[in-house]
Amino acid sequence: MTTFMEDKMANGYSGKILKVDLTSGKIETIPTSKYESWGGGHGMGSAIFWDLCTDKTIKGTDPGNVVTIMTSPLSGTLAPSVAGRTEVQGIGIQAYPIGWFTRSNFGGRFSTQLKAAGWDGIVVMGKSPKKVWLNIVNGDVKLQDATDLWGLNTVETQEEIWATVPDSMKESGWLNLGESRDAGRTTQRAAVLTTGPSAEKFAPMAALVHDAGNGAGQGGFGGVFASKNLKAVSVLGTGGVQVANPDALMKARLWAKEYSFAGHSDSPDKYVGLIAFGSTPGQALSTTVDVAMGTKSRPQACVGCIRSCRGRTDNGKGNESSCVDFFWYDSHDVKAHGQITEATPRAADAMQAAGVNAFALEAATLWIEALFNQGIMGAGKKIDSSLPFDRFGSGEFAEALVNSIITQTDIGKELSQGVAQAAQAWGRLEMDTTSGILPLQEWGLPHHYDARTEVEWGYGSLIGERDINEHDFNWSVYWTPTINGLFGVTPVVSAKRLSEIFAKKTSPYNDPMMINYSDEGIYSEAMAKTVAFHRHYTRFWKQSMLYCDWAWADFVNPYGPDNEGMTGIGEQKFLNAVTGGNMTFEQGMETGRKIWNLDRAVWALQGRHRDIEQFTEYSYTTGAHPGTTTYEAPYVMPVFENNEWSFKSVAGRVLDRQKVEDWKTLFFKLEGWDVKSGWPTRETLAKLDLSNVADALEKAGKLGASA
Amino acid sequence: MSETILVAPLDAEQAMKILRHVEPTEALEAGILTPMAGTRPVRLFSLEEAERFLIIHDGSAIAQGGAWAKVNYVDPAHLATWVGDVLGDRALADELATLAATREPFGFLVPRIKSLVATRIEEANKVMGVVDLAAK
Amino acid sequence: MTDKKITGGVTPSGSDEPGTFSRRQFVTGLGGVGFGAILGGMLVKSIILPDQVFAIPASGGYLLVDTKKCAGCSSCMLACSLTHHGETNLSLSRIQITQDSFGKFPDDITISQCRQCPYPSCVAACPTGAMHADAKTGVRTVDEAKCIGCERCVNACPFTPSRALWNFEEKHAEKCDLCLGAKYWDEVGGPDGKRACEEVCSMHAIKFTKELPNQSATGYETDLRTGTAWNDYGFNGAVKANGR
Amino acid sequence: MSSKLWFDSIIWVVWLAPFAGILAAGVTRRTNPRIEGDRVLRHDGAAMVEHWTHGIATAVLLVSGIAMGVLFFPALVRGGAPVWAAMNIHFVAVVVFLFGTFYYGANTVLSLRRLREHLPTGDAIEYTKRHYGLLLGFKKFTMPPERKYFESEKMAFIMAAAATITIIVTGFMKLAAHSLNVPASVMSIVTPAHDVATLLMVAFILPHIFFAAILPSSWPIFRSMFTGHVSLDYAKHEHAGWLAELETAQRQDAAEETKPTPAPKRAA
Repeated sequence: MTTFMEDKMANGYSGKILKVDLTSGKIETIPTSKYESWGGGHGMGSAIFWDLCTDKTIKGTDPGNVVTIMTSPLSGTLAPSVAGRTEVQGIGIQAYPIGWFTRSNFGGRFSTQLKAAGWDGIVVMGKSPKKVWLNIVNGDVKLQDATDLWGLNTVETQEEIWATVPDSMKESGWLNLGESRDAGRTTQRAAVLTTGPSAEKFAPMAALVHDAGNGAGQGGFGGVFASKNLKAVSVLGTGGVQVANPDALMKARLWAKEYSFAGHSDSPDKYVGLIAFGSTPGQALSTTVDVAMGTKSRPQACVGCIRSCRGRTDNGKGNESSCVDFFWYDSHDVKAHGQITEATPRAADAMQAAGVNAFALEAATLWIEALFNQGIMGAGKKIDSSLPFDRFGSGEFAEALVNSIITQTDIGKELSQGVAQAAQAWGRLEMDTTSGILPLQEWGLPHHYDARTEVEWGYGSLIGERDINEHDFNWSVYWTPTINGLFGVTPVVSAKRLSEIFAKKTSPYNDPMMINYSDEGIYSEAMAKTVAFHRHYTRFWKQSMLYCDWAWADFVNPYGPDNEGMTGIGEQKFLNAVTGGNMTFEQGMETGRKIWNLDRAVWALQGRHRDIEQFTEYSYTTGAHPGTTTYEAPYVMPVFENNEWSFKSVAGRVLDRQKVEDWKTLFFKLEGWDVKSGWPTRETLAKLDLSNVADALEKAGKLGASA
Repeated sequence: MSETILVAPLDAEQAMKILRHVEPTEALEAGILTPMAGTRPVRLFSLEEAERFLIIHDGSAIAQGGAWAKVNYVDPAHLATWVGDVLGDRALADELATLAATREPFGFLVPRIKSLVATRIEEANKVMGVVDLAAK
Repeated sequence: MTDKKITGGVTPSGSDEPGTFSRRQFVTGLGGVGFGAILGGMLVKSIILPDQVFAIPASGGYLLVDTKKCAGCSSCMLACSLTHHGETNLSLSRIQITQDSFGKFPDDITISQCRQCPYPSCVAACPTGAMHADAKTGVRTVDEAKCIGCERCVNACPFTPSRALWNFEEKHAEKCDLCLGAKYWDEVGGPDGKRACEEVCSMHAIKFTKELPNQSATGYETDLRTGTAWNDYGFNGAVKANGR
Repeated sequence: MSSKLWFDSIIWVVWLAPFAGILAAGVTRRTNPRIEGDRVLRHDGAAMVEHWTHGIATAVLLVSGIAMGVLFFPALVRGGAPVWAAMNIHFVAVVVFLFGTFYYGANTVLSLRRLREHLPTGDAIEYTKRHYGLLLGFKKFTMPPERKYFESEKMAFIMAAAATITIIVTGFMKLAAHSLNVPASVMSIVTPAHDVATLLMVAFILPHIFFAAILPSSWPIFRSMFTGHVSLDYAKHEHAGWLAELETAQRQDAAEETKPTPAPKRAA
């Protein structure tokens, strides 16, 4: 079907995927070309998982689980905000009640080093008889004893591994990787992906951490690694990525630069901040909100990024942490101290070092605070805890809480098994998710953006398997209008214009009604198209080609002509420059549909059925208004009412159970799935060249009935 | 600080109630909005805390903050209700409700809410001061 | 053929063969004269002639970097190898960014760019003139065909990591040529053209100048923030603090 | 090992070597092969000097050269000191190699008969096939009488000579590039040519060592490269043609006859 390159695998790809069977210690190579039609990243990961994970109904901690760590043809290239990201997949252990086959993805420089070492990805299978770490130096792959690393935190582990570089390798400031002068040289440190201390003990909460602030959090892959007796993967390479058309790539990159803060950071008049999605460079939180601390910092970027969304500070605290890494605790800090103090970066560092999933931790922290306020948790209370609740909001408390989880002491005994699991253990799951003080929106996973107001986020997570954590729509349909609304600023892009831009950039659907978040719009077929577009777009362009979520999709961009971003033009421009192929945006979307269908098939085998695709109770009963934990202040979104577009706050809305069901039917129809079960049909799968998948579903009695 | 005299004068009991530190269950829900983080709910336990929490943001600075912009938000109507029901200060509650009813952008209301609340706190403190002297 | 008359035993060969006499004389003469000439030449060279003095023109330009502005994305490295070698390879980049993600700003990042030294040790160290100053631009660069791979230049560079590097794929030394030899990029490079690293830098942390900058222990350290909007973004990277 | 590159610091020694070789040849007096009772003098001192200087130097050049990395083969040593060591070893070998080679060359010029001994005859191809066939034991028949050098050896000689000449010419070019500004275009041909000749030389020296030293049947001749002598029996058996020449020559000596031997004619 799609052509990724003229000359098969010649450019962009290293050509081989590393397959490590931990049970036997056998190290093999899979030719990347075998999975060419999937493009890379998530697509290849899903296809490899499908082939190698024989029983897909097992638990994530079962040795049979297959974990893929994939790069893309754009990894390690100059394509903007792509090069540093790595996609991790496998059966997860965080979702509740079923640990779906899921994904997580992290930035930094791991994928760049992996490509440099000559690998397009790593497949980890089985379970090692003893504790090991995987050491990859170019073509040289070794499983090394990890007994001494096992109890170390993520910082110590990385420093230990870096320290294993012998002085004999050093030459004029370069490392010569081998006995020959031609073995390759580098000035770089190995990129290490590691778990926290004894991660198997807090498995569902355990993340994979790389450098100071990159983590694959959702899914509990740190726990999956540990269950395989794998502590870390280290990779160092001296090779390059062959580029089909270097001049085109260079020119495309300079073109993209003009679409970002990067191209204008020296001209204040051109700086637009809010309006451009992800255009703001990174700052240590302390510098943005606590000048009193006087912390100086720099924006810091993953390899090849034009956004630089993180920061590093002059006290080294909170380095590279951003988003939830910081914000899981800052509000508690503010409450306790009236402003952000060192407690916030300290909390971020404690979480990163422990390798605990910040997303789950944030929800847990809000919840236990509520339980404490209600007198249910604390010293001598129903849920007894000796954590220093009197110091809630302090660095000490944050560290004590994180520590209780990684040592399974105090309330950490239950929390270490997951938030929903802890609620179950304390007999509060029903109660607290209904009241909303424990906002687990779907699959026992924390509420992020609100399904009741911003449905594309909720629907995507529900029909999918995790909190989508995809901000491309969110930025333009929620944040920009909301912040503008709060300060009476006339938006640069009107609601009408916004609908036009989205219509133009959401091929193949191109429906202006796709961003109609009115009470009718959220249940409309247009919204089904929105979710389908989003699922297909992200599955291919963001999770397979690995375009970063904090930069892509680029719908609205004040630096672009008529405020239009790069999406629809940029994605394939970079891919084709690298591979020499002739992909169109639509071919990418179609491949995304194929990948999305394969994932859906795996979930069907795992027990997915439309009947269990339900948001948690509060989404249908409690509006997001002051007084609920999921309180989102004015939620201003584009709506099309009485034949005109406007921005309007839809906060406080609850979902109508029946209308959600009807919407699901519309969506399944659009996807060509069985509306009764939500399972893919043979027709749909066959069209996508997935007849073998249809056979497997049929065999398991999970094949959707054709309409 | 504005010298506006509010509708109803205060007696010591009311003043004490206005200045009190409420129970966790009675806390005022607020939130911190940051595009990079979503909205983090915040519980405020006294009128003073609420006044301190409300920051007079400069819209352009917020816009420049972009992903890192940080808005401390308290729903004006919700604040009015809370002041009335929890603190029992009907007078202040009505004033706040009137402001909220204008449905002007939050950013425009904050300065007025802040000074209103600050004034009320100041008055309450005065009253308490007087009472203290009398007690001696 | 002359030496038909082969005789056993020790032959004072030649002596009894008129034909070979002149030949032997010629051979002996040639050897002797050549031997003498070279020895003599050496003597003259070492005694009479003074040591050769290096007269290297100044480079037509220099790269300035501001490590406080650098975001560590390494795009300059990728662009350097892309435009020079057609592949994105950190190991073949002539500018090197090294960083410690756990480090403290500003020491967490180092930019190692070639300084186009006024007195280039790399050029002086090259035994074949492969490492030379370009005749037109004065840019210190490598004539790859002439490189014998002794790596004297790599070793001679006074900075760490060495700015002259060993291209282990093509087997020759290479260094920053200000993009004179960026053959995979349809742009004119060099002092009067464009430099890939400078063009691609998202943070404007690399700048080109034709004025010889002041040397410092860490390179041509420059403040590329002051006078720009930089501090208004809240990094406080340069002078004043500014969050709001 | 010092970080000084001798190719750089004492490059003149290399230029000196060939003339030293020529000069040495000029003052050398040779001894011709002859039968001495039950043994036969095969190589005189000069021959052994020629052979061993050239041979050992070649071996060292190949090892040190390849260690630095040839064509697409990665280097065997690390950068810095190890490479400089390899280069200086290469330097010493170059000097010895040039001395030996030019010493041989000059000696050959002095008596072309010695060159002719090395040049193949019409039988070369056929003899060579048979010769190696026999050695490797897949051909069975008796070789016709061979003279001083097997036809097979003569073939190898041509190849070695070609490789040697290429290596010397390109080597001198590389050397010249240290002092003169040789155009890069020229060097971009010279260097690969030097490398190709290297591989050619490997292709010659490995079989040569195998057939001339490792194979038991060649041990007597191998020994003669140190002692100068072979046994009469061996000569009879392996080099009947050559022995015949010597006998004739010596008989002529004794008898003062002047009948020309048939051998040179054939070779001419």
